[in-house]
Amino acid sequence: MSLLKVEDVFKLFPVRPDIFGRAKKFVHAVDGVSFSVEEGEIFGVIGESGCGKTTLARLIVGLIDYDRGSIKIKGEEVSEVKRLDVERFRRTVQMVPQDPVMAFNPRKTIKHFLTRPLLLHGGLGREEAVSRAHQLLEEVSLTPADFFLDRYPHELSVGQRQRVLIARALSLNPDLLVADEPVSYLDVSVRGQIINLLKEVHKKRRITVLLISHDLSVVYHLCSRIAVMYLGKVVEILDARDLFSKSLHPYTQALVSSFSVGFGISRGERIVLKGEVPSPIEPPSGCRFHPRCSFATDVCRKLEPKPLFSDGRLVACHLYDRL
Amino acid sequence: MSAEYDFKSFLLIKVVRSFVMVFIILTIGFLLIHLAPGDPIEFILGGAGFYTPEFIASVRERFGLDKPIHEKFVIYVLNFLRGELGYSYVFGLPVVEVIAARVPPTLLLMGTQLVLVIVVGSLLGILAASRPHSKLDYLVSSLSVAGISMPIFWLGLLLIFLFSVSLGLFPAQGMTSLRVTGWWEGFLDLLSHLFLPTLTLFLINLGLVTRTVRTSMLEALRSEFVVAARAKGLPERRVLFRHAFRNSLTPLITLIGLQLGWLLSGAVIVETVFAWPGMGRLLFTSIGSRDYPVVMGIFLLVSTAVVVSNLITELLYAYVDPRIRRAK
Amino acid sequence: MVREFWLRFRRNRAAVFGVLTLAALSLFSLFAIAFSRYGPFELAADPFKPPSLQHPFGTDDLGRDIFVQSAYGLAITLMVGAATAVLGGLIGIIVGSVSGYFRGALANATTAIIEIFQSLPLFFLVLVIISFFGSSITNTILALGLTLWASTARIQRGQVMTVKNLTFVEMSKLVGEKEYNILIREILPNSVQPSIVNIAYTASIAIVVESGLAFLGLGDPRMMSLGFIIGNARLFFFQAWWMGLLPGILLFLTILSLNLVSDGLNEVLNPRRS
Amino acid sequence: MNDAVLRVEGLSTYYYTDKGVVRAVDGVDLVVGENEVVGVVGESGCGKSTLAASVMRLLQPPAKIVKGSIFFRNVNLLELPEEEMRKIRGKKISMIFQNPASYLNPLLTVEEQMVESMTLHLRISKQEAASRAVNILEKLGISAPDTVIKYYPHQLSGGMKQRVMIGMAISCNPELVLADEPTTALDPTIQVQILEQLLELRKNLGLSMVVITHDLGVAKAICDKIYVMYAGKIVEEGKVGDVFNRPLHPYTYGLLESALSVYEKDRPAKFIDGAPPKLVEEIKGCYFANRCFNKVDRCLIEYPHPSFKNGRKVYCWNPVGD
Repeated sequence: MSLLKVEDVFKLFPVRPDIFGRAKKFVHAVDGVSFSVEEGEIFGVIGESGCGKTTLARLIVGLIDYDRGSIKIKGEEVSEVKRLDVERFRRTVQMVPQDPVMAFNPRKTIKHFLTRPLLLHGGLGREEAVSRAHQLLEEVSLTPADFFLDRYPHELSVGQRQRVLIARALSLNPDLLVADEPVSYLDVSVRGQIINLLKEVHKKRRITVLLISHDLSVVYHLCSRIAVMYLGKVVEILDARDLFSKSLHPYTQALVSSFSVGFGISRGERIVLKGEVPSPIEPPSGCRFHPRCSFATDVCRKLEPKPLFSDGRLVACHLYDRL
Repeated sequence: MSAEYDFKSFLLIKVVRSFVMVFIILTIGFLLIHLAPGDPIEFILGGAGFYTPEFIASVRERFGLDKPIHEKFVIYVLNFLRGELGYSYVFGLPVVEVIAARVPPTLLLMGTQLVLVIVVGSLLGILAASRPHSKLDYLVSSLSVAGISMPIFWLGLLLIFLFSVSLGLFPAQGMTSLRVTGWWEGFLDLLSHLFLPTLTLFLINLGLVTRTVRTSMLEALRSEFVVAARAKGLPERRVLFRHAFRNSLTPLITLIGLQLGWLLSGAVIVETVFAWPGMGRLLFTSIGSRDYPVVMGIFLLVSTAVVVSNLITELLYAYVDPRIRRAK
Repeated sequence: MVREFWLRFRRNRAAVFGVLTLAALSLFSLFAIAFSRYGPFELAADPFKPPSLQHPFGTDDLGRDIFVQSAYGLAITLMVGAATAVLGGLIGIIVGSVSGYFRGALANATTAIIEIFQSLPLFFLVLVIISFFGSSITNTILALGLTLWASTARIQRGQVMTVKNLTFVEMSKLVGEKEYNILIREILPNSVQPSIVNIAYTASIAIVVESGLAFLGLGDPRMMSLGFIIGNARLFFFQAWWMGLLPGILLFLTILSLNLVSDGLNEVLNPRRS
Repeated sequence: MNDAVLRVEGLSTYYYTDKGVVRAVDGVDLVVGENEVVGVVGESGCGKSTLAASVMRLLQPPAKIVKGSIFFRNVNLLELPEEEMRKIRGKKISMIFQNPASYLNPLLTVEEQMVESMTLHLRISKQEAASRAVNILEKLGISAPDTVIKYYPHQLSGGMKQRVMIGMAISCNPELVLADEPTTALDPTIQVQILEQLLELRKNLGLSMVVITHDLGVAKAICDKIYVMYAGKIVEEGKVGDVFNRPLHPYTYGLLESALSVYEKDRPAKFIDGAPPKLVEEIKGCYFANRCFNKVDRCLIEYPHPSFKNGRKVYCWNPVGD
């Protein structure tokens, strides 16, 4: 059963209102996105900056509201649960944020940071909450836990802070964990720790994870399936094992090629895309990728490709079977 | 998402806002007149005892004082738009004429002083910021904070004592001497009268400008495009002026443009100390002689001037910064 | 946190000098008032007596003791500064926080009010109010407090708008923290520092305005004020230099110390500088 | 030795902060030969950017060069008067920065910013400089360069800004270009474009370059020689193929493992335990010893002397694979 089902979701942000505050233009941040995440899987979303992946994460955890479409977690509409039973909603889905520096109130200790959600929900007393926090720190291998409970965030390294953020997200035993770029602030030599921790947590808790990242290697390593986003749309969904060798969409191929530059992991010529990502305020007609695609034809310029399914994967490209 | 406006709307918003501001200031003036103890006719005529009852009645009618309050307000606003602010009780003339005669001396004083302060203050600020923590920087910074902390009237008195009483170099009172012949002598006479009040205002505001420029320059000099400019091998002077100073202009414009009211209040005191025949001195004497129409008139005029200068400031921002001007 | 603040503040020698001077000035004024043999308006000796052991600051045109006058004036000056700072500071922080945190009509209205008050020529408004409603110390403090809050509010508003978008505030929302808790516990403690700096600056502005009014003869006639003493001295400057000089130094020192303390606070508290 | 474009010897740059002296660059040796692209690779805080700023003498207090020499064509830059150094900056040695958005002056047009160094260093007229600028931008793959040149930086996309930065850097035909994280702030598909551009420039102009990066892939793609930096010191140097295929220093080894292991799905990701030392502390022995899997007793006592092997150099008592 799918734990998370995203169907045709739209989120537009108004820009440059006129003097009466009416917006004439919109950033098409998330523009008709659909996918579903099975229970217990780690599902990845990749894309470059401005493709809408972070907005998508914020929509799913309910930090912002979607304009149209439907997001269901365990069969329940997010907008509904959020309105009717916000307590339960918070216990259903939690997030690990991107920036481990700004995610902490600099004036509060780790103890406060970890016990606060437990005190707000779950009806625990102070002492119980502290002992839960203790366990959580041990779960993310921050030991001795007592030492870390009394620290202020700035006394911890970036990697340690990232562990605390994971612990906090797990504190309410959510069914779905959304991790937004969990390792992008970390140096290469310590990234592996957090990657392994996420894997471990996933395995032990059987928790479903939505992993958002611009880093292909991380997504490849951790996920079972991957959605590739470009300018607010999902252009391809594929099995992670196919990412480096069997992707169908020309954008995915270019992304793969540019990411593994130097390491020679991708086969064949390095693909250099022309031009840059167009503005999400006025996305191109037809296929959004056509101005940068070297295969683009007239159809691509005029007609938006319908997402096609084949062998359980999705690709939104007019030409995928001809490439 | 923060609201970004295109430049035309931006302009329009600012102009509309300025009109609203003037309207609000008028309302405040109206409320003050009507809330203050005493008959509002006094605010228009001054002491009512000098006029015949018929005349008072006619003025009452003209200013709609016999009408209900909202009509009074409309008449008041319309009068303002026509430039009718009542009559000065002391001078027996329309307030507008009384004030208009006093505007040029104030403009002369403020203008001279502002030009000097902006030039010298900017240079000192740039100099101090280009050598942070040097002796020069400490000296400039200390003098700035001392200047800002100096009560303006006290400084004026000290300067009078020094230049006028002890050294006998410059006159301490007024704008012109009585017996002067020829335009050249007249000009020199004016300059010598201008010296002390200008110096007083200059010294006070110099600290303000220097500090502002120093702080914003320090920030600009820390920015990465300054590093890039240095990496291009540009001479330090060019880095300072073309790259850093241009980028640190906004706070200076803010200081001058948005603090006009504050700068003018210094002028009131200085004009009083040096008996300079400007608006500030007029305000002071009018308060003393309870010439309410003039007091209110000056308040409205100064407030409107401040609103206009705020508007000009916004336009200057756009002139300095293409990111505002060229927002597509 | 307090300890850390003090350790950093202590390094700014000028600011420490400011704190010490303010303390010394307050003590001076308290003791001088407590032990003075005359009131500020009382005729103590012959007119125009230069400073002596008997009358350290000399006497004025009526024979009043300027030392005693200055002590009273200083007390009033400090009080006006403190009262305005508290009144204006509270209004500023509350209005600024509301206008920065909430969205919609409430935010728009408060923002407009802040803008209006910011572009009113404060000194002139206070002048008009006082000349229409009479000069009393309460009127002065009220007029100052009710107009000097706007800059604080604008700063507070900007800070709140920055801080409320920081990730840690979202993190609180994510675990279901209540709105007022977020505003009071998360945002306020992390946004109020620049406002505190500004409040310290408004205290010195209040003192400048109050002394200016008193100098012009628009102060409270029942209260001695440093500005009033200097205003009075102005008429006799040629024959009795001491009448204005020493009170002027006191006034200058007060404003200077306040500004130095504000600068010190700015260095320690303003996030943009560290 | 004498054909080296740049020769850094025993360079130390310290930051004199309230919390103590930070030894950001600590006795670094580095040589850049004619037409050579040299990579300096390391993680955040290892001192690689300070190294670049030191070569350009662009350091601001509290940073200070305390020791060493920087020979550019056999002239010690550290002994030049500031005025002479200024003539080298932008003309003989130029720099490309990490974040083009903040390194371009927001208030000047692209043209104004490009022209000023050319009129200064090449002594040509403004018109000439402007048309040269258009030419350069065109070569860098900007379409409609005569329009773009009138733009302000905020009107350009990230990739365009970086092209303009590069254009500025090469506008006076420099002999050496220092590129400090030239692709880090850009999206992957744009990174590739910029890398291609740099490779092409190198081919066409015969540039000597120092590329400072934390991205091993970037270093591998464009460098001839690699210096690996850790905690303010160079720990290993060698030809790019050698270093990447057979790293000698345990840190290099761990770094490569960490980066590459993520590309393999079925084994745990590798990482290096612990954190780099704080550079204010006095450290005995090898700076990497506390994180090293290969350490021997000597590592904790004495900082390793360099050992040489087939034209490679490593600072380690017990190199990997010995």
